[in-house]
Amino acid sequence: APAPESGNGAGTPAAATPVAGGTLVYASGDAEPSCLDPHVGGNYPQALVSSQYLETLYTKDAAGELVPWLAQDSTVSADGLTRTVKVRGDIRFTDGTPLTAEAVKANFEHLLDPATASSTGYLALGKIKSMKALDPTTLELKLSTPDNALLESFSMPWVAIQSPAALKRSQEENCAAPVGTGPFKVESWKKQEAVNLVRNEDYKRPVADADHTGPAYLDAITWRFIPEAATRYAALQAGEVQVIDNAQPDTIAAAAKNDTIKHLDAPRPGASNRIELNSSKAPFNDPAVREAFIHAVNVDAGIDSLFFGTAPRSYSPLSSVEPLGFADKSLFDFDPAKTAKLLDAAGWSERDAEGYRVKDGTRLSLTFPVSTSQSIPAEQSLFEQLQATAKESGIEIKINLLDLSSWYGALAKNDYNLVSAPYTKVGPSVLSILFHSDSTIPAPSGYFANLSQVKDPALDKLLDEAGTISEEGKRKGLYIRAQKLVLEGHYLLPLYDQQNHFLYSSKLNNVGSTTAVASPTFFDTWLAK
Amino acid sequence: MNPGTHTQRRRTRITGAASWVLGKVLGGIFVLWAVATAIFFGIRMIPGDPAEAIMGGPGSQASAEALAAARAEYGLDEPLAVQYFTALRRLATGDLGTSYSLKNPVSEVLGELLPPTLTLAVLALLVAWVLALGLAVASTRSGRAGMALASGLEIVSAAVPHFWLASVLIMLFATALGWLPPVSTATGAGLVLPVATLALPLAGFLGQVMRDTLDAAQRSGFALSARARGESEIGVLLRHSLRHAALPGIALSGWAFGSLLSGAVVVEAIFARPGLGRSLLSAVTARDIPLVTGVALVSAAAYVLIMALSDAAEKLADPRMARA
Amino acid sequence: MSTPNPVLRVENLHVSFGATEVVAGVSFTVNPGETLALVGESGSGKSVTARSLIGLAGAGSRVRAGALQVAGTDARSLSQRAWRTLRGRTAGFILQDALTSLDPLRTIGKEIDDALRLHSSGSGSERAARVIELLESVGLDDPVRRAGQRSGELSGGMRQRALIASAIALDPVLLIADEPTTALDATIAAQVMDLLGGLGAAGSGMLLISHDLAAVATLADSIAVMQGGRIVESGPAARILGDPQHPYTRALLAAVPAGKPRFAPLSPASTATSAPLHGTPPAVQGPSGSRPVLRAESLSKSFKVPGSPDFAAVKDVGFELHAGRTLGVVGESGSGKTTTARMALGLLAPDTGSVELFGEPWSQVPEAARRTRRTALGAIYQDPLSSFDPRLSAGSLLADAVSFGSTRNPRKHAARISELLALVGLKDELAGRNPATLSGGQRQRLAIARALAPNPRVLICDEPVSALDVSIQAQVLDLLDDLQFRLGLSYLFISHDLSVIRHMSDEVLVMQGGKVVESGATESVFTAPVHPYTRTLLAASPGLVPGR
Amino acid sequence: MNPLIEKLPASDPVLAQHPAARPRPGAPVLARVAALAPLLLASAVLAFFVLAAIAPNLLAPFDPLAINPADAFSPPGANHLLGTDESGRDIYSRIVHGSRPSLLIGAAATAIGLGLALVLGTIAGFGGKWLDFGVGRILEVLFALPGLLLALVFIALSGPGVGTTVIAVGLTTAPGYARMIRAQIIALRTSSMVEAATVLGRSRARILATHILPNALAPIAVLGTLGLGQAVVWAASLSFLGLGAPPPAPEWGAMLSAGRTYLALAWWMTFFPGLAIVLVAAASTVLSRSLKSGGNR
Ligand SMILES: Nc1ncnc2c1ncn2[C@@H]1O[C@H](COP(=O)(O)OP(=O)(O)OP(=O)(O)O)[C@@H](O)[C@H]1O
Ligand SMILES: Nc1ncnc2c1ncn2[C@@H]1O[C@H](COP(=O)(O)OP(=O)(O)OP(=O)(O)O)[C@@H](O)[C@H]1O
Ligand SMILES: [Mg+2]
Ligand SMILES: [Mg+2]
Ligand code: NI
Repeated sequence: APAPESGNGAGTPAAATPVAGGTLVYASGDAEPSCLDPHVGGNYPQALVSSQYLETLYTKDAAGELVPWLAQDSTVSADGLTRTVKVRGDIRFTDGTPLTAEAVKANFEHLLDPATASSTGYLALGKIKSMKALDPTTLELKLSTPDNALLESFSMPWVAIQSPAALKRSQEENCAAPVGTGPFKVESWKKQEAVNLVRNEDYKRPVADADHTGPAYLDAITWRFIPEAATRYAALQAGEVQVIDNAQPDTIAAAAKNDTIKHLDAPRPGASNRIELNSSKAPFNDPAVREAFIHAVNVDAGIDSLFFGTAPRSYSPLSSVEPLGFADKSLFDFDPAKTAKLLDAAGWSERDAEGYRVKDGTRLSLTFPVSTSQSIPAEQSLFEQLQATAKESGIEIKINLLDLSSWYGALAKNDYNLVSAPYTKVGPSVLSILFHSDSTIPAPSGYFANLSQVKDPALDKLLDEAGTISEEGKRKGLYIRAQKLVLEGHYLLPLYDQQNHFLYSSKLNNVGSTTAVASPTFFDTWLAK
Repeated sequence: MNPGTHTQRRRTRITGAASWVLGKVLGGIFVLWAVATAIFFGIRMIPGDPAEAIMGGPGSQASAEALAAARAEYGLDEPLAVQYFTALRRLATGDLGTSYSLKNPVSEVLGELLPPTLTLAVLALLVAWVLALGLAVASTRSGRAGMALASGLEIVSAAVPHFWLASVLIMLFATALGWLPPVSTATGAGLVLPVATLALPLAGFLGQVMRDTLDAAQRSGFALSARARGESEIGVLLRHSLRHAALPGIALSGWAFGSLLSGAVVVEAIFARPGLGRSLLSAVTARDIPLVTGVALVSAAAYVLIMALSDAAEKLADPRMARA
Repeated sequence: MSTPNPVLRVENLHVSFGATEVVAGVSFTVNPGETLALVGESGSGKSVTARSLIGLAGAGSRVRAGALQVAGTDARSLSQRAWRTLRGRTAGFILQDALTSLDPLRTIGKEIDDALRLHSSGSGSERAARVIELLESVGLDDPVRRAGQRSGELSGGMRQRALIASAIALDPVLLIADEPTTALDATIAAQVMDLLGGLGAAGSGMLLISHDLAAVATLADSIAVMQGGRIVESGPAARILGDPQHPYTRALLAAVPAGKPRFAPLSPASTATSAPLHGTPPAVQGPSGSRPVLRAESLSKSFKVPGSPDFAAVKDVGFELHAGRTLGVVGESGSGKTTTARMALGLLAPDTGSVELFGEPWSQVPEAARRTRRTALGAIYQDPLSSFDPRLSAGSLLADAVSFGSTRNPRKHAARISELLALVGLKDELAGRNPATLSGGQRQRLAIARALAPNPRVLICDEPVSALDVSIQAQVLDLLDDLQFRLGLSYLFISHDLSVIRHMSDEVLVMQGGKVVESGATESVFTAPVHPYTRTLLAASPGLVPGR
Repeated sequence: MNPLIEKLPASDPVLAQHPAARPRPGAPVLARVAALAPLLLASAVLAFFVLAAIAPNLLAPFDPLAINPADAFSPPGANHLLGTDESGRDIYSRIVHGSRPSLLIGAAATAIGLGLALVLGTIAGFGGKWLDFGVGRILEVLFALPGLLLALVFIALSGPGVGTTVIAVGLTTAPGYARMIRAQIIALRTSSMVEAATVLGRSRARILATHILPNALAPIAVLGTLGLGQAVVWAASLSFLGLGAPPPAPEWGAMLSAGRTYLALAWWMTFFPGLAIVLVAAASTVLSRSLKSGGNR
């Protein structure tokens, strides 16, 4: 859903008439993807760039409603096991290949092929058992179990539809220049410098809620990678780039006072940004200690000082843009007295020389591996503040700053008590990924998504049912019950929505439309001369 | 002396040069082999499955079959010794393999990344030279206070960490004054800040050495002789002292180049400049063995080459060395 | 002294560095065609005086003068530019140290050309021709090739010639030569002196600086003797040499070893040691009949030179040194003297041949076997300072030597140390000093004391006095004489200075190009040389007999 | 322009009356003090930081770890001399408390580098032709590997942390030291001092122990002082890349790294820790240079 906007960007009707032309320079703070095809792997940086040249079967409109896009329509059988998708017949990929049911089938097969090494897309389509093109525009999917999140899955960039002819190329070639149906196409990719996108002149169909039809206004987009936040912001101020992502809270606050820079806040769907408490081992195998921890840390003070009002506190496992999200503020107040009571009761009553609580000779110490590439500095500072407030309650937190490989390594070895890991998926079904006991079973690489390691049969049952039920009202009830369960079990400490802030030059007009995963699109955007 | 001896002398000089080149080449090959070996075994000791790096990096949920397939494809299922010799055989034929994370041939990746880093390093070296010599000359001609000031400047700039300098320069020249772009471009104004970041600390180092030598040369017997001959101060400087001051600079340049490559890691990251340094950082993080090996080999080769060049330049500039 | 147009007139010259005055009221005059020699011991202010004459006294100097006239102009009011014209054109200057006075990075042709270029407007090719002409006139062979060589490729003598060529390039009316021959060996020094003499004859005035009175005697018309920044005596050369008045001048003259017989004292101050010196050699076994203490037989040594065939430094050298005697080794630089000494010391293994010490094999046995016998053999070098561990005081050095390396605490062997110090004429309190703070003569005495510590029978002295000025040299030579007399030592004495060798040795060995070209009893070799090379050497030696 | 030579009366050296000829007692003392000024300044800077490392509580008014979110980002002022950071911690106190880890890392890394170098250099310089050749090759290879790569691989091997940083920095700096120590030892080995000791009948081992190593140590002290500053800079660079001391330890590099995010908002967070690093590095250079010239004298 296009997110609420601050600033006065695309929300207000553009006073001036759009002009065509110009190149938009986008500076991303994310690591450069190793593959521009989001089928391969499947992370958010890929979603950001590929939203410019790939499109999905479904998307979300401004109101947050799921709407067909490359698809025309879709129906599901009464038992929920057969899904029929009708695709549009008037669309061609930028290599000239027409969009057909067969093409979509080829995409799904590509995603499900282990050689592609898709992770996000693969998980989203995991319930498809077989598929068949009934006619040039009709695709029939047979499912192993009913999947009421399938259309939401179809709206994610990681299952975007690419030219089947292009997919037949080697993975190396397809990674370098995927071919889709979007308003732009990949012209070249100079590693470590920029991905160059040019306008798709044959683009006729509008994206959802578009202001105009026909090709995009911009001639081209240069997609750069500038890892240093300060450099990125300086580049925006200097007019070298027009859009930056991963904007730092303090710069967002500074930009608010600056007429020439505007702000787009587009929280990601799926899970909220949270700290998970590893319930599989001591001391968090004791729910009382989990609860004590949650009341020991002062999250609000940290968010206030570090995020400059750009990140409202969350009390829910789900993002604030998820309609089915459930929040309970009362569970998360900062209350050291309560912590003390709980810990004393749980046997952590003694203190050692440094003032930390001890039980049976072991210190109440929590290991917290932090990935330097996944947590922005403000978040790392927040963790340090939590560390400081927890210390006052006699709880030691050991923050280990690790590179991504080592961080995954620590998780795979179950060498953590606290962890913060982002997960983006459209819809509440992300809860199954994060909290279903099936998700504690690691992939061959050792990776698993249920990092709080909740293994609760009641919860599993709720999640299974919510994922297959066809009745919308009941689905909502089930998901809310599931969320209550994990919140009240003190398995997680929600912090705020997954931050997705963009700053852009006021020369840019009509910035604001986003895909279902809140990655911005620039079809309507134009550059004032 | 008779002409026969002349020819003889020339012949020994030529064979001398040939054996020098041969020595350098053999030494270089040895260094490259040792670097490749060290990296090969060193990086395999790092925890983390290379197959996973191939399958999209850490946290990939690649299936067991996919991982096995990747291992087989890259020969990672063979015994280590076999892998090592295969790798060496490939390296010997100039095949650096395919990057795990970029999926491109490493030689291609390096071909793209080497020129910008070289540009940066060479420019920084040149600028450092000019600054160091300029300051040395200015200070020897401006008395005690000037010397002290120059020495202080050199010592401080040699002590400044690259990343700090980069941040300060961006704040000053890009954000506050708006004179220069904060993001590096291949050429032009975008090069100024990164080059300055690398060059200033280096200039401090070079300056300390060069100024000492320049000072010694200015006080030397030959400078006094030249003055006694009626040479002006400028003449003494240009015709005599500067050449002497340049010698230790040349000798240090090989080392300096090595340190510039390390500095490039930081500078390229901050100024978002494509290059070897930046890819080295990400390659180590991603456990991209072929790319790490490639970067290490290229920088080792660059180092060997620069050392040979500075050696040769030293011999050219200083005939005493040529005979040694 | 009162010719109307002197080329140089200096009156009441004062030069100070900071608060110390190093030249204190010096006055003299040089007339055209005349040579004035300025002599005096090291540090007496000769070089500073000379440099002040061309406005280059040095950084931080303060120069004041009652008069300073160079070729008739008052140099005291010259502008920088005018000074530059004066330097090189009016006054040529030959710097003290020929080895460092040419830029090692530039060819000598360029260096000489500079002088021409700076003062005349001749075309490049004219100047090039003049450079060759100049090099030829200073007697360099193959001047075309030499012009393209750098100072590192030239011997000391060649460098000094090149330097002279650049100083005389513009036929200056005044030539200032600061110690033009100190760095050179006798043959070459004589040639350079000849060259300078020729220039004086050509009509320009010359100021010749030296610490060696005898050396300048042949060239100078008049002599001024400097001590402590003042001229203590001056006058026509013949009078100064023949009838010196000032005690300092007398001491300088007495110190010259030339013509003094064996064991005759050279220095009035050298009687610091106890016994008065005898005029006759000690009563020890002569060369025949006794077994030699050190014997070398057909020693050869070559060195590897990268890029060329091996270089034979020593070829088939043999000698015998007998107890209580001195064997002098003389020869030009590079003739293999040091290499021979190092083989005798067992520091370098000979390629062929052998050395015997007290009739037993020495060079062929392993170092471990030599070590216990090393006490019998000591060594003294030209540069004693570099042979001392810089961290040790004089006393510690001696303690280390006395105790065979087991302690460095001078107190443990205080008696023996003061005995040694007394033996070489050093005061006890010097034991606490670091050798770097001692004077050259004191350092050499300390080196001798250390060499004597293990009671050696044989001392190998490699140029022990070459770095010292004449008066100090005289003291050290007297000391060595005295020690030989009292302790019955045998010396292998190396020097390139013929007069020193003649004064010190019983037998001599003349070396050239690694070979012994002549050997025999000192007097017979010096009075009746057989080999042509020996003859040239002798002819080149300044052969001055004071009072002649 | 002043003439090079001042005029005096022709005869009568009226020395005593000439003002400049009398020694001016004040001038040389002043000059000597001026010449010593950098050394004094450098020693004062180092003394401050060493004191800070030994007894930080003497110098620091605040707890370096105490957060106070309400007081975040206050600029330098009366209350907080050098301002506060994003969590309201006092920068000055953090710099003072950071002296210990930073200096320790620098010193330990330098010690490791020098120790390694001394072993390698001694082997090369005194172990004969083949050992020298072998060590020479090893050094060449170490030189050819970019220092940062060496450090990165090492850190990847054993996980980030203070110990790792120390070893990594030590490893990267060792070849430079080793080369210098080797040259030093070779120069000493062929010196006339050693020759004189041989003539006096001393064994090789004894000469190595009593003459060569002790004399090689003085320059090593010079190197070490210089290296301390450089090692602090190196360690800070690793911290900057997120590979240094774990939070919330007030290590200078980590402080800088955290501060640079807020460069536009709170320059003091970056400037002052950087200044501390520069001061230590520059002071150690000055000290090392004067040690060196003192040794030459
Ligand atoms: N630039 C200078 N600064 C300070 N003192 C100097 C300088 N140049 C020379 N002196 C001092 O002036 C004194 C005279 O030196 P000078 O070189 O003239 O002696 P010299 O008679 O030429 O001795 P030598 O025979 O050793 O060449 C010495 O004590 C020397 O230390
Ligand atoms: N270690 C060595 N390697 C190569 N050449 C050497 C070595 N030692 C001496 N030589 C050469 O051997 C020759 C003789 O040297 P040596 O030192 O014995 O001469 P010298 O007669 O003592 O000369 P001087 O009077 O200059 O001291 C010289 O040409 C010298 O360059
Ligand atoms: Mg002199
Ligand atoms: Mg010799
Ligand atoms: Ni010839």
